[in-house]
Amino acid sequence: MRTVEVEKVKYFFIESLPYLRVTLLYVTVSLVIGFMIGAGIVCLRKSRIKILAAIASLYVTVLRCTPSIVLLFLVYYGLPAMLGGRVGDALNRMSPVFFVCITFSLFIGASSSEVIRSAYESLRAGQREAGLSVGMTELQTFWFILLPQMVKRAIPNIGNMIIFLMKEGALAYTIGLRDVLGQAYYLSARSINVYAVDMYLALTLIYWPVSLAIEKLFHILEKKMDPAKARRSLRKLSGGVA
Amino acid sequence: MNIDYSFIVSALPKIAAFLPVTLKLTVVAFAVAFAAGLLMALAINRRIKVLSPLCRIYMSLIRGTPMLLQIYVIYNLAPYAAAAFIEKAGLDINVYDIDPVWYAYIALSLTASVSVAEAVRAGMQSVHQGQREAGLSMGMSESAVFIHILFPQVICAAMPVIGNIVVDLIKATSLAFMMSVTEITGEAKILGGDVLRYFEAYLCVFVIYIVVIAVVEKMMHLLENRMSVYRRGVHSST
Amino acid sequence: MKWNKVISTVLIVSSLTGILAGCGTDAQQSASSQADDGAAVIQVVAPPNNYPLAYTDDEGNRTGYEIEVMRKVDELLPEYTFVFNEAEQDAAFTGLSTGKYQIAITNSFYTEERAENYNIPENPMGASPCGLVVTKDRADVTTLDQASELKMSPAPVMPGDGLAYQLEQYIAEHPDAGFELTYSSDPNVFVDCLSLVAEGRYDFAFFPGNYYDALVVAEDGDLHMLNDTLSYKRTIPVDTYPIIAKGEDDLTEKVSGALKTLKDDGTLEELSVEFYGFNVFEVLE
Amino acid sequence: MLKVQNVKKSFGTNEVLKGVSFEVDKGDVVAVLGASGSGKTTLLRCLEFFERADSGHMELGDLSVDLHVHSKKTARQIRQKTAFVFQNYNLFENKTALENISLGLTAGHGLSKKEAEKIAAAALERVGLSDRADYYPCELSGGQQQRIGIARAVAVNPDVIFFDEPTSALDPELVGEVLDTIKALAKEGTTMVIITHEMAFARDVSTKVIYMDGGVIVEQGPPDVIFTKPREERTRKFLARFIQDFDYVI
Repeated sequence: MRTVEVEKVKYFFIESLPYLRVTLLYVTVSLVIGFMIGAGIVCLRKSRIKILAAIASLYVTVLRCTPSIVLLFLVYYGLPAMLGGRVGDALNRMSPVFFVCITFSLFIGASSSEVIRSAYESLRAGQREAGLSVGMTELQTFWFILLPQMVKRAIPNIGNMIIFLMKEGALAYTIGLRDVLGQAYYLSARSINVYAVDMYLALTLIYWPVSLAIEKLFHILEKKMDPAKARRSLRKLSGGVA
Repeated sequence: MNIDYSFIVSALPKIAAFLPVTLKLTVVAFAVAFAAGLLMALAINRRIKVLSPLCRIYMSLIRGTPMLLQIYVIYNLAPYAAAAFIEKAGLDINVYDIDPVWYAYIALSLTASVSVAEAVRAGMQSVHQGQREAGLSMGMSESAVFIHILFPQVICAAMPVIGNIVVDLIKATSLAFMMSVTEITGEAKILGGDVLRYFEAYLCVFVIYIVVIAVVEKMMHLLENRMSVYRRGVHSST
Repeated sequence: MKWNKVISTVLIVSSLTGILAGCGTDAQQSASSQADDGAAVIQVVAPPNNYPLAYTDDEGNRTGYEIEVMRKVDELLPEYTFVFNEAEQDAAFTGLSTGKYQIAITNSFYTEERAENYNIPENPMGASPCGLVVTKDRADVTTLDQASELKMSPAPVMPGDGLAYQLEQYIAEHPDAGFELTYSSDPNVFVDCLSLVAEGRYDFAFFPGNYYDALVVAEDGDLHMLNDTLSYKRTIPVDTYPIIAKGEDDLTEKVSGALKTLKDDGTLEELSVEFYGFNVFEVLE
Repeated sequence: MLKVQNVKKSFGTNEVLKGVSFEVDKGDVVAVLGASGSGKTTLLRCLEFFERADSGHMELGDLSVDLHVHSKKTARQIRQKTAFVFQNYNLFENKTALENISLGLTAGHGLSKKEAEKIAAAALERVGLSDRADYYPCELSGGQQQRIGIARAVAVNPDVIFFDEPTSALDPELVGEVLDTIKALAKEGTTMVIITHEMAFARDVSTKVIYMDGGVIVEQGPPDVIFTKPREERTRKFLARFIQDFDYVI
């Protein structure tokens, strides 16, 4: 087995890094759209109309079982074929990033609906009544009291989702999309994978710091979102007495 | 998109024949991951001097690197290192006789062990500190308190997340094929490759996943109900 | 409660794919839209990197034996304009059956089942030159029969590619074959099998001749250090064909005719020497 | 029976206990009174080693322990000789009422399962909850849970039982049943140290009263002295509300 060549590692690092833009693009787009879908599903599941609730919960179960490659193919190849005709051809000319975003948005839609539901359920029942009792409307209560608390509880999961999405990049490579992972594989495959070790090392140098940064960012976000808890833990250190 | 249904019908049983391999991979990898995850969670919570920072670094490394890299290190690099070491040590064990399934167990358990550790730590947060003090005040040792009181409550709190970990593990076993361990996705790729019907082959895997995951979720649900009986009580109304 | 969810899921999924199938078929014919100069645009797909058959050179333009052959075919057929796409093998063939692509060039060989699922032209576009790689101390082993008698273990192969096919054919024809096949989808397996054989992890590997020369024999080859431990014996190459979407019959006819012309006027031989370093067809006879 | 000398404890800069000493003889029922923040709970938690005191010494029967420097083993030995009843009951949520009591005996004191269950059943009988043996804490009212907490403490037959405001987390109508249980224990001669706000209970049942304020014991003595003519001004002010019921003023 060859030893690692620093020159090669540098080469992979520099050549692949610019493609991090593509990864971050589809990660953010998928998260935003995904959470919208997730919120929609949570509302659907709570709706009184039985069929809608059943379809929504079915969507979540099916998505949990779908291997990502199947959904990607269904979206990338199935969608244009299903729409057919002019729209189909237009879709066919679209770049793969568009389809990767749709696929991951559907996935995040399913997992985020679980996160939102558990965050909503963990709120103490009284919060909503309290908001209404002081004369706020349903929307104001949701916006000022319920949403901040839900976001606070959902934050750790969002961090995990981002890291999960970044790692799924290898999937996009199969339909020719070059994100940072795809570009690294492509470069390594060009030299018939002889320098796989160096490529993987370069990828670690890109992925690990980014995921550490995300973990740190969400840690700070969590603290900032919950000043009370932060203050309480501070007070505990300084000797609060029972 | 013309789906070749005849291929699906003929390939499904052949692919399903490899389900035992997938299930074995899932069960063993989960067992290893659960034990490792639990130990890591304890080490970090108890702030054990050397072990706790080590676990934290391990967890951030495993979370921060793609699964394919982890597989490459375990399947390609580890055996070479072992072979070189064995040659130097003069032993004559042939590293390459090891069945690749063992590499798959280790690779699959890495990420799962980190998720278990996180789930257990979240579970520990939800158990009231008073439970531990009550146990100690009865003269019980720390380990007795953990085994009888804390552990059951922590696991019960972590059950929903552990359910997700098992489902993710089932889907992750498809990566074992990169370590030349043929399970359902591997067989699907082989059959698909012969007749160039990859999408239909993946659909078979999808159908099998639906059934398996539905069964697993049902089991996890029953297990969770049995474990959390103390939260609902057995007598109708109090 | 859970059980009816499973059953309804399976129903939903199959009906979903049913719908896809329904409207997919008619879109099949009209897929090749009109290019600006009236010629029909044909989408050709090849894996992002399948050196030396389809890859992007350092200047960043697509080249390789199969790409250049298709460019030559495009020149011979004014009524078509070829556009090249990139996708891995499993994505490529999914795209072929959904009408996104019309031709797939993935160093694929001919089998009856494949011919039922797709259109495969009469004339091949080339041949994938293969050979047996063994350690020097077993250089006497030059054929699969010998390897089978000595119960030598083969390195893992990638499912669905030409190398795997040859071994599968051998095992199909010799049920008492001394070795079994192991598969792996790890892209690194391909080049690793040389080091694996040199290390003794496996007894022999099936490897394309041109790669072997480029990697091991050539002075500046990346695995040149294995040159004195490994020995290579070329075997009969397997014919490779472009795989064309089912129903594109006139396209298949025309491409087959063009390939025949290119074979007769020696263009294929030139490209073979250019990309493989030797004339694949000569060994074929 | 129990001697506590010069217990000091501060959390960061906030000095909570400024050297507290007191003694408890066999059969004594010591009521510890004081406003919240006076350090009463911290004192008890230090004696049970839930907090590590900065300094101080404790003697229980033949065991003597430095409250700051002590090994886990000695801490466990002390805990085996004492028992603790918590403000919010802290019953083991995953165990039934009977198991809550028997677990302390088996895992905590090494008794056999059969013997432990016999004692546990007797303890349940003592607090009048035998019919709730296989109920889980979530199925019991606050009062019932606290009485089982007491049964759990009594079952190990400790030298002394520490009570940390056993009734303040209860609804008013449930306070009575818990106080009656403690009264019954006092009558049987159980040694107890009870932090409480129930002045009437402290006056009627305790054999000694300790008034704490600002981390020190302001005054300690028999209830009939403390509740009628307390020596210290702060004690009188603290008990002022209560003393009026005796309608005579010093």
